[in-house]
Amino acid sequence: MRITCPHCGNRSLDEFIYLGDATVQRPDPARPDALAAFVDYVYQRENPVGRHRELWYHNAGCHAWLVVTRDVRTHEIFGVEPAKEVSLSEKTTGAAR
Amino acid sequence: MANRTLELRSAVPELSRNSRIGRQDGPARLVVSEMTGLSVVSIAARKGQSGSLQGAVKKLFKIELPNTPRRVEAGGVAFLWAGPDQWIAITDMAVHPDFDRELVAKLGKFASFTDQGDARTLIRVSGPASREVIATGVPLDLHPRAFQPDDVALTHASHIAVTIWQIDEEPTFVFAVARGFARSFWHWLSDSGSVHGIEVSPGT
Amino acid sequence: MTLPPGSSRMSKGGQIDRSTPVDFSFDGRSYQGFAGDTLASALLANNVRLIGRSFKYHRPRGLIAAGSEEPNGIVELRSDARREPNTRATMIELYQGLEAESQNRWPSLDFDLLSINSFLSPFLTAGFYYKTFMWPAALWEKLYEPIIRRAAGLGKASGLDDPDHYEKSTLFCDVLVIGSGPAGLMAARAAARSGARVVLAEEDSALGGRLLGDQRIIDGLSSAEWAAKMAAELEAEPDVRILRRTAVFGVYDGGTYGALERVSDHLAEPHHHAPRQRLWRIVAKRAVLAAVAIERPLVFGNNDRPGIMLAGAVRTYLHRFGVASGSNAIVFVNNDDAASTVSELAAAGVSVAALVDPRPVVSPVVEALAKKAGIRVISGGSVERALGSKSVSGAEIRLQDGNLLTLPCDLIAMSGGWNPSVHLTTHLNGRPVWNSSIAAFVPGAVPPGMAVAGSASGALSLADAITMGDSLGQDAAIAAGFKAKKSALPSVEPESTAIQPLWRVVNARGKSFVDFQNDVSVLDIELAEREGFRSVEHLKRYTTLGMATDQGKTANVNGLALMAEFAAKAIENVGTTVMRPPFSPVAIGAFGGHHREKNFKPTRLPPSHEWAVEQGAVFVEAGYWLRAQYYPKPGEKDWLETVTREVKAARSSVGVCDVSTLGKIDIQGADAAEFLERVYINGWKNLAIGRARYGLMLREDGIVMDDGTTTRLGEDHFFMTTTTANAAKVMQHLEFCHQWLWPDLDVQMISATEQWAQFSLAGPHVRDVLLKLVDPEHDISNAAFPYMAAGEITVCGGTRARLYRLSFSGELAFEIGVPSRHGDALIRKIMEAGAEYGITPYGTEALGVMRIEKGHVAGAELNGISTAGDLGLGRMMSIKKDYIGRVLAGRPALVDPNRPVVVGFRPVDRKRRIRAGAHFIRQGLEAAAQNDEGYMTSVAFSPSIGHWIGLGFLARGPERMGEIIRACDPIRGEEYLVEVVSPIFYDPEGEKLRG
Amino acid sequence: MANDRFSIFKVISEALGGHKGWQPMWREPEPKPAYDVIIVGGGGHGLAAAYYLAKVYGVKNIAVVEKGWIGSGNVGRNTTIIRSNYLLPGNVPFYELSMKLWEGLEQDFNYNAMISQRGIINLFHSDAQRDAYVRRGNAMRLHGVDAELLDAAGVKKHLPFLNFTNNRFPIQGGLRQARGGTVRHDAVAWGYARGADAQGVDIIQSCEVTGIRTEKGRAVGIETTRGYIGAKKIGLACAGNSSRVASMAGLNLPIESHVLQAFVSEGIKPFIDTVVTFGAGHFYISQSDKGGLVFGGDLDGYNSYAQRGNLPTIEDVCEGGMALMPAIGRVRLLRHWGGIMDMSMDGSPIIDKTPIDGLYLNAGWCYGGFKATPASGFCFAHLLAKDEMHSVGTAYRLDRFATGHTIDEKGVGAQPNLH
Repeated sequence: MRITCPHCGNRSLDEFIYLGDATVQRPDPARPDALAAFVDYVYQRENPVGRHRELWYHNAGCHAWLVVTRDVRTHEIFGVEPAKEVSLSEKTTGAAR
Repeated sequence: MANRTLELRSAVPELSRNSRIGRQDGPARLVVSEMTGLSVVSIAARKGQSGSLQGAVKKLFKIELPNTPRRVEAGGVAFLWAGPDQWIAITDMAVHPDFDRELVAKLGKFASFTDQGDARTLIRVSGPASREVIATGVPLDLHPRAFQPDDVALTHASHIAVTIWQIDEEPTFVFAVARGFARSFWHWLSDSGSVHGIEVSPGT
Repeated sequence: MTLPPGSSRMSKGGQIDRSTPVDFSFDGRSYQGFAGDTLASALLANNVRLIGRSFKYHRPRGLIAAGSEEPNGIVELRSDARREPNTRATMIELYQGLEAESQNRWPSLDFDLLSINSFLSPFLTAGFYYKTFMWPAALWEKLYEPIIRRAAGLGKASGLDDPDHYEKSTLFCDVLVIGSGPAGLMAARAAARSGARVVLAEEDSALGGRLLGDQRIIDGLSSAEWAAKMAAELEAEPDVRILRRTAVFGVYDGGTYGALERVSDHLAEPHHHAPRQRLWRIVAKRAVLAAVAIERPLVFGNNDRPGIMLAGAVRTYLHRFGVASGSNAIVFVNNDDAASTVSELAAAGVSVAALVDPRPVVSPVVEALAKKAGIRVISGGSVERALGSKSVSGAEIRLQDGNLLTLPCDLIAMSGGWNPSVHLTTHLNGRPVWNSSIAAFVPGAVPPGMAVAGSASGALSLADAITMGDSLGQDAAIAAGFKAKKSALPSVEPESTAIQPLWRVVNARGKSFVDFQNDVSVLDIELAEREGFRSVEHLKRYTTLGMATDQGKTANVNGLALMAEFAAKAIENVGTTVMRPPFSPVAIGAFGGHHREKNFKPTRLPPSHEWAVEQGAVFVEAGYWLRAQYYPKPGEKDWLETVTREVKAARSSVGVCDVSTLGKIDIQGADAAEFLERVYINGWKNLAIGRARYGLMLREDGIVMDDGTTTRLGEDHFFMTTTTANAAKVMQHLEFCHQWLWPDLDVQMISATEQWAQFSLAGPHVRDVLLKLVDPEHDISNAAFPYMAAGEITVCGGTRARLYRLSFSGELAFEIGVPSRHGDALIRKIMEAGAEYGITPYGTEALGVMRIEKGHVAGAELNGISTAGDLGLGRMMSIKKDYIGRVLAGRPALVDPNRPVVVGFRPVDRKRRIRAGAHFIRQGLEAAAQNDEGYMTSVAFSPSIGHWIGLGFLARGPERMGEIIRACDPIRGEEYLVEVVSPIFYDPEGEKLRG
Repeated sequence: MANDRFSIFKVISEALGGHKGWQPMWREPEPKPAYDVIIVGGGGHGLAAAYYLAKVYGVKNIAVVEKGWIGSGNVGRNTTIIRSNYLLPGNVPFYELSMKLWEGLEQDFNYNAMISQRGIINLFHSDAQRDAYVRRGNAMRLHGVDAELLDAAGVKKHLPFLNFTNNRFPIQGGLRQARGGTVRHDAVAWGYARGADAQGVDIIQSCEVTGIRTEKGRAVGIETTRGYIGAKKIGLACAGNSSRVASMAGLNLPIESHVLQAFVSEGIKPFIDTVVTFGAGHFYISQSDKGGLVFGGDLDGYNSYAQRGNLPTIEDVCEGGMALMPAIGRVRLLRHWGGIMDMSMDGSPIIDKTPIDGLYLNAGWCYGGFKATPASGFCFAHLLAKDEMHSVGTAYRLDRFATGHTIDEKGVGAQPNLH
């Protein structure tokens, strides 16, 4: 598999480290049901068969965290975005992940 | 040079003397030397200050800080892209012994600076076999159509994180390798290059 | 050049170099071949037909094929450490002095005792072992399994370290062409002419594919000449890279192809410094698969006898190697393509007894060929049984009228049609589809970026291969961003590839083999069907069809067709098994490349390494780092004596240790303090500039991730240290927190681990030593530079340095950092300066002893399941802020008061050695799991206290001070009593480190 | 029921009679309208559960539905190792029960699965690793499980050709479990299927579940490609696809699907007489009774349902192999493939009821599933029959992530690809 880092270009899989689902969002620790929300955030996964938005770290490259959209059946990659920009825009627009 | 009162030591003793390694007949097809005597500083733009930093650098050094993996050089200082809003600056230690402080003084408002002059070993590789040898460790397309002088890449070589850039069309490549790994890097390079014959010249 | 008597070498012809004879041996006998031969062709030329024994029945076997699909002709090549079991004779280029031996036979190939299995074959059908060997139970392990295992495998591995080396490399191109037959050559030329960067990979040593083994005319040239001309043309293109002896074995995601180049396998040994083989990772924008098709054997009685060969292979041996595979042939084929074998054999002077064609109506092509060559055609007939044992001696042919005809022969050239090599198209889960017009599977969905040309696509004629290769080569270049240029196509005469499938000869007598190497016969497939193993995967797993070293290249389609017949299904409804890479087997060493033995992983050396080597240090791996473990002195009897001396020196005078391996991260920015607040459990905003603080960070699940000290160098500048082991993980975590969780913070992080050579100096005389090094303008007195102070200084007359008043050892201690290039010089200066105090270098072992004496937790306690509370650090958890891990650290199980907590232990018998890994059981209770209350994590002999001490986790530990419990170490056969004590054994008030 | 009892007489008489008399190993029944228990997933765990449910717990009306062919999941594509050398109290008794069941399995289901207790050795390369293995070995011993500590010389006796002299991470010793070993993996599925069929269990292949029907919070049946089938109880044992099937009932699980690759070499004469794992790289290896070296390493590391992996992991595994035993350099890799792992968040399995009445879950086996097959089947059968967990598996609760009672053998936290 090859991932096109938006900063570094098209690179081999072994430059990257995988974290997991990018659609879960760290809950507000002050909310009353924080414990349940954190359990969901840390442990529960949709694990879809198909498109998956996921976090990767360009470990052997620019050290950017990336949001990769990928089909987990075919490994086809539809898009790669810098996680920082995704996060910032989600924070401004308040969009749910 | 008041701040370098202690002796400097290379991380790769094998690169400190002239030698011919591997295949002995014919001209060496790989030429390797360590680049010593350099100051290297990491630059990371402060939040929202990337534009101001670039402006200030332009004013001071007459160059545009690259926003893509490229290297620019002016007045004896080279700036290499090192990640989003990050660069490394390289210059002659004899001229800029406290380069990090110099940069903090001039640009401290816009960026954070970290001295890296001792963190990395810089190794220059050239010769007709250089692309072929490098390909045994570096998973990048270094064909002249794909990688040209002043192109920079952050990647790995034989399991070791490196920054690689090309400085001329001969071609000559430079590797910046974490100092602790430099000797393993050399082991790989010399193993892979032996079949072509390697000429080692001491650091410059 | 005269040929030895008995040779099957033709007097002329072939692409071998008759001026270069090559000596070789097989099973100890010497033979001669020519440069350009394979071991297979040279053996055939020397009339050696019996080459191996089959896996299960040990039946005599000879060559069937001429390429990598060969199932029978496999040998052990070379000797001693270079011995290569299961090597296909068809793929070995002959070199001077080559040694090969047959395998899977005893005592000899000619007389193999295990061929008795052939007579036992009624018992050895598919799956026989699942039904047997169960009675009595005890005998399986003692008797049956050892026997089965002894029969396992084919060749023998050397058992010695592989002396050759392997290389791995990455290659990028616009268009990868796989295979250099007519389609591949045309595709490569078309793509190259457009300006694309082309890689042409060919498994064989020469370009041409079947052009080399067939006799066709292209543009007036012989097919081999035309291939050579095309090869020369491609060689001249600057951006074409031709990889000969290179098999593309696998397709991976993202346009990545795995290929193996046999760099030196055609030599007796690799040239000095050269690799034996090279593993290529080819990254291609587009690929054209132009692999050959593989000819199918026909399934009839005793179809495995040596001398029964694929018709295409017979032609290849004839035309490429100048070898006649026999002197009196029967050609048994069901398709027009293979019929040319009769005329070509006849032209070469081989007598052909008959052309047997099961098709009831003779095709005009076959008729014409046979007539021209004057050969008898038996249409509507089939070979029911081959005669002979170690070599075929005749054939029983059932004629269309029902009569049986026996003809003598020493060669049966068979062809059941061609199977396109669809393997690579299936590696990304594409499934091939059935094409009834050629009676074979052709590619279905292909990997992204791949196109399939020529016979691999099912277009079996030469003309189609040329046209398709050219057009797909152009398409590939266009898709890769180039403009195609049209070229004139070479001209060839038309041909017929008509076929009528024959999956087995129904009334065959004798075993009819489908998978030769694994001895899977028609009967096995029938039995599998009867027992319900009807899915193709069940068929494969139950009968082992297609699981031999050839992965069923000649067997699978016949096997599927037979299952279809027995299950009364259409072949396309039986399905195909998934074809797994590699296409042809690849030496494990090639995947390892440079990274074996010592070079498995890079070694990371701290700045004082050379110096430590000079001191005679013993080193230890700490992750990738190599650290000095201890520094033995002459006369010391063991490590314990050395370490004890080192600890005593540090405690009584002064010691020095390289601690450069700690992770170091420069954290800057206006929000740096806020950032630390969020990643550490304790507070940071109130840390003064010039002060350091111990910090603990959790994972989000509330478990401890790492610890270390962080220093505030400026208002917006912190310098974090991490444990050696977790440096990279912490950096990654911090980047995650910043880039993903809190991108709005103004914080920058740079790893500075390698920038600083850092030495810990500890002991009562430490300040005396430092005063000689630290430049006088810096006051390092206790008042000016108290415990946990930190700052930038200069040493040795102006070298920039950082000084930290930190103590892992519990002594009065400082850590001093200089830029790494000075690390070597500084350790020498430190040793000089400390000489008068007997300064003693100490390694990780003494460091460990001192930290255990102080009750500091380290790797053994930060084990990934301990909480801050488990480490006795629960009070550090701030209640004034949120931080990573806070919420989940509050889960019931993580705050359970019964959790094991770190406490100290000392042996009741003070002379006794205690050991890590022992479990704690209350006195009076059984040493059993239900009474397990924790375990010892770290132990040391404490020179300061004079006996062994330990740290460990114990349930409710802090409440149990003074309790005597059992330390049970059954795996070492030990058990002893220990007393629960405070984990701080040494200087509990911390007076020394503050002094 | 369809199949025969295998005996030496039967084998001889069939051999002499041309094998015409063998019966199918299992029937191919049409699904009935309803069953007492339906098990979704005809893999090792599902078939074993059905077998024990019928044989031990006396449940008679059982179906196993399988979307493809039985044994097509992880039981058909693993590296065949069995062992019970676990560390944590939640795991050891369970895997030891499994080991005990393995030891009597062939006689129990009258099918030779070639269980071979040739031993397993986990190598260690540092003092810290040794201490961790001692702790583990002691935990095993305290649970009554066999464990033996070897020094380097002791390892050399079992594995003389390992690289003892020039290893990047020198071999200091190993933890050995003599009762560990290998099993012919496909035969496990076939043996259980045959045994279950003999007990009247309907094994329905090519029957894919497309929905789980619930009424008033209770699962009442499954929609399949072969129609609706009613059930009093439904057990999910479809590792690799647990999330997908559970989502049909609206459940999110603490599970990700990952790809794990496995490798087999060409057959060679017996060479490696035990199972060995490299403690400083991602590599473990054994040799099959047919002669192939069977080896593997770590996960590729990303979510995947593709049943195939990529080159970096293949290289990583072989680098580990060449670091540990450079004697295999010239042995050729014959095949590599990938399986879908049901990776749970703490690396340990789940056998529990779900929030939906009548729906039971057996999932999250990571790559420990094969060795667990008998115990998993047994415990799942117990749960399905008695509505309560068998005593050896009580830690495998679904709510343990909320309570913090996770079972994290590796201590890496909630990141499935690190387990």
